Amino acid sequence: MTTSLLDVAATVAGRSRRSTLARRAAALGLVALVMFAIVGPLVLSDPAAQDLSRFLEAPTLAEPLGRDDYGRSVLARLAHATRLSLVLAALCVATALVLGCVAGIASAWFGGWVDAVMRAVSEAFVAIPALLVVLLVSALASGGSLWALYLGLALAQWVEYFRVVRARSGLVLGSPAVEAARLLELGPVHIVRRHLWPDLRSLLTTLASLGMVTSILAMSTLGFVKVGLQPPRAELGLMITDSFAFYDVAPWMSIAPIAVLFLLTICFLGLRTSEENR
Amino acid sequence: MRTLLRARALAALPAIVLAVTGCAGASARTSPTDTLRIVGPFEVHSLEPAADGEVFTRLQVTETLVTSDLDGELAPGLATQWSSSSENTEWEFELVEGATFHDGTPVTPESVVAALEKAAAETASPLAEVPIDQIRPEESSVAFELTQPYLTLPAVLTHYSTVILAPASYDDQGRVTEIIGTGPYAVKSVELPASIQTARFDGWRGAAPAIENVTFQSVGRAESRALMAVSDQADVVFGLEPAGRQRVEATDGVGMESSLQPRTILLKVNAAHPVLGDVRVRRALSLALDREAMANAVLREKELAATQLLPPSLPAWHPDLEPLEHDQEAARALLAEAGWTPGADGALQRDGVPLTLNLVTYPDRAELPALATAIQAALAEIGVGIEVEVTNSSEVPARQADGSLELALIARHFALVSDPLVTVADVFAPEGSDWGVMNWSDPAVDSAVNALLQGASDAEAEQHRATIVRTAHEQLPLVPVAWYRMNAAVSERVDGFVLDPLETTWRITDLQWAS
Amino acid sequence: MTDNSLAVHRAVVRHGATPLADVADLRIDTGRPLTIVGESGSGKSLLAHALMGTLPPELAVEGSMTIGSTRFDLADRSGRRHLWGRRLAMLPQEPALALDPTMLVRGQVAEGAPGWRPGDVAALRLAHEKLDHLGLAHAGSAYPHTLSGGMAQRVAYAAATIGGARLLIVDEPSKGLDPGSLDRLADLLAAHVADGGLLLTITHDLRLARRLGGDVLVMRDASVVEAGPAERVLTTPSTDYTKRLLAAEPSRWSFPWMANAAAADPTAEPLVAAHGITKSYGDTAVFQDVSLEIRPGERWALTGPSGVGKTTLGNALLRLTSVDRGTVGYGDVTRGRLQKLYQDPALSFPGRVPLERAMRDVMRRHGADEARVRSLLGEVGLPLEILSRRPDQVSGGELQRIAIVRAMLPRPVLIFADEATSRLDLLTQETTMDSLMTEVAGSGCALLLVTHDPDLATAVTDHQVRLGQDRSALLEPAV
Amino acid sequence: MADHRPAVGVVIRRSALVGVLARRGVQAAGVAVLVSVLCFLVVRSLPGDAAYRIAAGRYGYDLVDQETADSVRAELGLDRPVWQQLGDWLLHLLRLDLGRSLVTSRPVAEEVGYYLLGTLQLAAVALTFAVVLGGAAGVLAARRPGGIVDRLATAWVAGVRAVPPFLLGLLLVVVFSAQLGLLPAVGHGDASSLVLPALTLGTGLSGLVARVTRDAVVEVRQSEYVRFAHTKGLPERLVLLRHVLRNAAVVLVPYLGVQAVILIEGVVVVESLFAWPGLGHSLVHAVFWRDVPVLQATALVLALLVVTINTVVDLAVLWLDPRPRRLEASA
Repeated sequence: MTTSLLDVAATVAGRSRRSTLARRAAALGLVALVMFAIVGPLVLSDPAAQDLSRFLEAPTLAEPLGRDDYGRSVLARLAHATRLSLVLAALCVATALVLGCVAGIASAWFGGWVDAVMRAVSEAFVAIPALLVVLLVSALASGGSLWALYLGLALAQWVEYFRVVRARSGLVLGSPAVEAARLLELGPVHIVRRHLWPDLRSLLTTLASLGMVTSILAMSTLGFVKVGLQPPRAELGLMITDSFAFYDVAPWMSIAPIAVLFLLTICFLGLRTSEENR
Repeated sequence: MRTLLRARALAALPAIVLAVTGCAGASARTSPTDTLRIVGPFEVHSLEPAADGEVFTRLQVTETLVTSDLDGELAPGLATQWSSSSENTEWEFELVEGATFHDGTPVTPESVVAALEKAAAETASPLAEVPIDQIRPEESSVAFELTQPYLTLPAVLTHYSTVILAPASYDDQGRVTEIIGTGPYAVKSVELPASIQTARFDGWRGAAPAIENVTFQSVGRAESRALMAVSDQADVVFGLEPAGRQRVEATDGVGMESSLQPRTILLKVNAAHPVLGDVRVRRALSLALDREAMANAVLREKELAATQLLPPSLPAWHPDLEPLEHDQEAARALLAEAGWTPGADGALQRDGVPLTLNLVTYPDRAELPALATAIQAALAEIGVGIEVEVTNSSEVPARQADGSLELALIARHFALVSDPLVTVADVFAPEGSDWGVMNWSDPAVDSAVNALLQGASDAEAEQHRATIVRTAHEQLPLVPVAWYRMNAAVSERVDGFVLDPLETTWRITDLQWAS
Repeated sequence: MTDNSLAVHRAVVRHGATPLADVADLRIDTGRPLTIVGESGSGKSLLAHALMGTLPPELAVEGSMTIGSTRFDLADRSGRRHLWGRRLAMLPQEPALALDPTMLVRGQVAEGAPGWRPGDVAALRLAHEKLDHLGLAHAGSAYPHTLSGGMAQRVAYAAATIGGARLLIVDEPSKGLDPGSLDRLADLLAAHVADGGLLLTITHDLRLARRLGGDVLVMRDASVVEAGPAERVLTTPSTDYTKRLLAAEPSRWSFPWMANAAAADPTAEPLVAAHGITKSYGDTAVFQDVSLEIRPGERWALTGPSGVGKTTLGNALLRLTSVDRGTVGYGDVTRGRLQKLYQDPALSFPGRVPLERAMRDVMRRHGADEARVRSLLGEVGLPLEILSRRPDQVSGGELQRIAIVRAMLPRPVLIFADEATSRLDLLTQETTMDSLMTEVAGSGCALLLVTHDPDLATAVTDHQVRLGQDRSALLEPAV
Repeated sequence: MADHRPAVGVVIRRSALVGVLARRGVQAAGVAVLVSVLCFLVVRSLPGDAAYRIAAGRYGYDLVDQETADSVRAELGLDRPVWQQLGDWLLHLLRLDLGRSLVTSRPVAEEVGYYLLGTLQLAAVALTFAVVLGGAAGVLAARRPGGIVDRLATAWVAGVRAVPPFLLGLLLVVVFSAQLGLLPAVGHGDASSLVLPALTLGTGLSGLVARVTRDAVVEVRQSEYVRFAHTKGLPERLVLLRHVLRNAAVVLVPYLGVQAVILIEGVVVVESLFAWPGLGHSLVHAVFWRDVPVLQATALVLALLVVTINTVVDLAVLWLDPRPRRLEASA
């Protein structure tokens, strides 16, 4: 007993020191990207403004990331794309999280037929390919509206949260601690505040940051298969896809969005707590 | 034990990777010496001639009665000659001697009639438009009896939907289950939707072609096609985008071939639209477009900027006209004249209603969404808001039918059959055309088209053609944006490659391996 | 063979600069087993692992040991690997966890045979013989999760000794074992000694130490307090610590609250009345047709071998578990005043919030002020300040006492203590039980104690329900 | 006597098996109906006139006009009431007749079967690659948690997780096809064309597999039964093979199931990039062209594939781990 305790304590200490450092760096990187996404679109030029005479212009001091194949400012487009990715991903995650959380806790709390119905719905959702959901919703809304993308991604994600929250809440609610709280008649508020929430918090932080990554990547991926947004809206995936044709003549067009995408995801991945990095 | 295990695992991994890449490398590197590898953008979804028949004609597997030469003139196909009588209501096509299908059965007038009747029953085929009374097998020819004169029947018979397939090609419900054609190449295998393999048909009536085997592969992404061209994974690659063309030109061992196509990228305008009905607005939109810059940036070729409706490659339809030009001031003035004035934010408005239009286009040709984006930006500069909608191509006829179309950016091919007149007549049909004018007609154009269809003589015909093009030029029911150059990357392993502007066939029989 | 003795020369285990175990010299000879007893944290398990060579790398070891005529440096951990299973074997703690849950028992025993390699038929036969010898022939083709604790212990014994090792180290074998299983294990160990084996046993169970005989080593705070023949050390100890240790055995308890037992009124209205309750999981019955009435102030024990459903029955009486048949009825004053103490107190508190915050919710709900909590904590020997810590920062015994305080706040009429002290060593068990019973006696509430320790049951309660393997319940009313 | 307990064990496992199959069977049936009806209704309410779309898919956009659309409409009976068309489809489904594609007129079963094969081929190779590479890396990393291999593996995991598959595919194409000329960029047919798409899918997955394997192996290695296996005298290699891998697989297999599902859905991107004919390709085209029978069949196949994978996972866990409680977890 003693030995295994020491064992665990030592590794956890070493790990968490490293991971706090990593998390701090990740948070810093994210703040920088968020600032770029907020300030960029305010101060930079119109991302849709073309200057066809200056297509594929190399980076200069005035235009540090160069121009794309329509002579548009890559920097301005990048700022808008980053903002779009962040805002849309945050909305998707928030929606899916709230939906999944409420459903998951309700399912674990009430059990019985509530749980049965919720599980049936979630199992059906799991079996329906997420791609199909996104495709259909975005086809339904036609014209590449942001709403369709948002709805599609949120619908495709909530099950994940539901399943995790339900499983974890089930464990917490079935624990001796909650049994004791019930015997002490401490009421549902106590159970949520002292038991469920402290337990779910770090899990949800991890899930949410992973969800951000998933959403951002999914959006860019949809951009790649030309489902989702319509030109001239700047989106990271579309920018990367469009720039690929010019990877050898205008590498700045590819590198900038790839770097932002990579940084965004890496930072969100870095935000996760050390013990739950799946 | 520990080290043993680790060593084994470490050794195994690269070995697996190497084995996989190694065997793959062998097959990718060595280009097969007897197989011509063609790559194109379009998928083959069906064996039905009316659907995806063009690929088999291009691969010279199937043949039509009449075909066209490089100048777009009619040329003998399965028919050696043709003639008409009684005011073009009776046509007779003399079949070539010694033609056999790939299954070895001879081409008989009966089998030709059977194939043509199937085509005529297919709404999508231009043959369905021909007022056919009956098609009759003669001794060594087929005869058409028409209910009305139809001058351009031979041109219609160049269309790929009218290919002659062997009776064994069809199942009992008349569906094509196998392509058994008459051309110099026979199908070896078809894997819908992406690949076709053919081999030289030894029983062909003509001289045996030099190339033994041909593969066709459909690759949807232009950047992938460009990669295949530069890394020697294909011998002929169609449909490259500007960046890909640039890369091909910079690569040794492969070159670009191109040819101006009788195709125009144009803005189809709803002429009954409350805003667009005003010819001044249409002209203003046209003036706002910097076609040269667009052609330069998007198509990478200034010369493709359209100066009038039809390209110079159709000289008969390319009269001497004042070129369409770019003039933002003139555009603003015209719009002001029509009552559209800039509001506080610079956007044009009339009676408080902003000038915003919906523009539909489709992604089948990569240039279209790109040009739509450029048009959107150009019109934004003079204060016209455009909402671009990249959607399915069928939205154009669908919205034409329900009248909701405003602007559509389309690419119109003017020589689907070898004589552009057939298409022009359709484009300017007074009742409107799905891929032509909408809610626009002009008596002068109508009578000119009719006169041409009746078979007007040379000088008169030239006059009529000029009338049509000039009227369209002034009224702008269709706003030309750019012409179209088709291109192909061709490996230096291949000699004798010629691009047919009508893309009737890829002329594989003319190719040889470079020595 | 030459393995007829084991000698250890000055073995020291350290974490950083802190010594965790420091034993000068010890010797085991054939026919004379050595047993190390002591409370948890005394370093006795570490010593066993140091001899085996299985200490975690963070811990430093010094010293040496001699098996037969071969000397080994304890600091060289891997130097003894080739002895494992052949000359040096260890019977692990918690045998249920020491068996691979995904593998049939037979294979797990067989793989310990000398020179075993996959597909070894002779080893399988040997394993079968070994199991058969232990009365477990049928268990060979079973999965570990179907075995009872005692059976798992014997399977582990078979697997540990099939390799023919003479020296057997046994680490806390009594954890969670009921007396019957413990007896059988003691017989096995004695047989090992009788066959000429060397035996080193680590335990906090003095009964086991007594059964094994030989020499006894008492450890406390990393060092040896007392050593000598078992019959002397365990009957007439010379040090205070050993004396206290012996006195902490429930059979020797003597507390004021023990006299209070008769105070209960046998005619009072029952707090809990169960009639003919039956419970089964799937096809397996847990208990059948049990009837039981608990009146105010009564002290009941639920005893029986592990795994017979004592806890389930207790939970059923508290209506924490539904029953398949029968009824459980409560008197009028019972609502909200039935409390429970858990086997692992750490799991009965919200793990991620300070104790104080969890406690304040209880105080608010049940109208208890800080003074009452302070005095209750004082009664169980804890300062109020301890509440500022989180559950994982408090020792098991302390936390169980905090749980007792928490349970007392709603002024309960019945406390259900579910193996509440079975994870604690003797001294802590004594303190904790004393705290609990002082409160129980002081408030006059009833007690339902689940335990597999009959001595504890006898010491604390005056009514017993003994659950048998045959799913029946035998009521033994007041002594 | 000797066979008493195992007999019980076998009965329990058999009943668990039947339970799994029954539950998954019900799920499959429910999902089939749900997916069919849902697809049908959604496609019917999609904007745009289906007849035009179908005509465009059939004949190419140059030849679509009102007349062809009308003839398509009449031919396919698109003007019938929606419920009638839906009823037709369900009735045919009961007879295992998936109908013909509206666009290509080929039997849907044949067409979707072809795409399914492509997807399965790609997914299987990618999964194998991921398991071999990721599993080996995970086991190596777990030998010394916090060691150099472990840290490299962690970096690798984060790196591949942060790169979307299409980007990875593009990079692989640029390196292996364009620069080195080793592998074909696109295509379908010979083994070499499978390498890049499988590599693209497998690389992303291998990181995750490595992570899960590592965590599972670390946990299992710390377990009492692995320690006991050591002190029994079993050599390290055999402990790994007999105890560690099997128990780690209990954790890994359900995870791989989830990943296989994601993989099959995610294949569309790779299919698009490498011109690989698969279900994603079929799905995108079917939505684009309003090819309802193909769409329904593809969605159905995808959904049933998901159910099948989950069933296989359930059975695999049942086989790997006889403990009854695990079943709940993998549901």
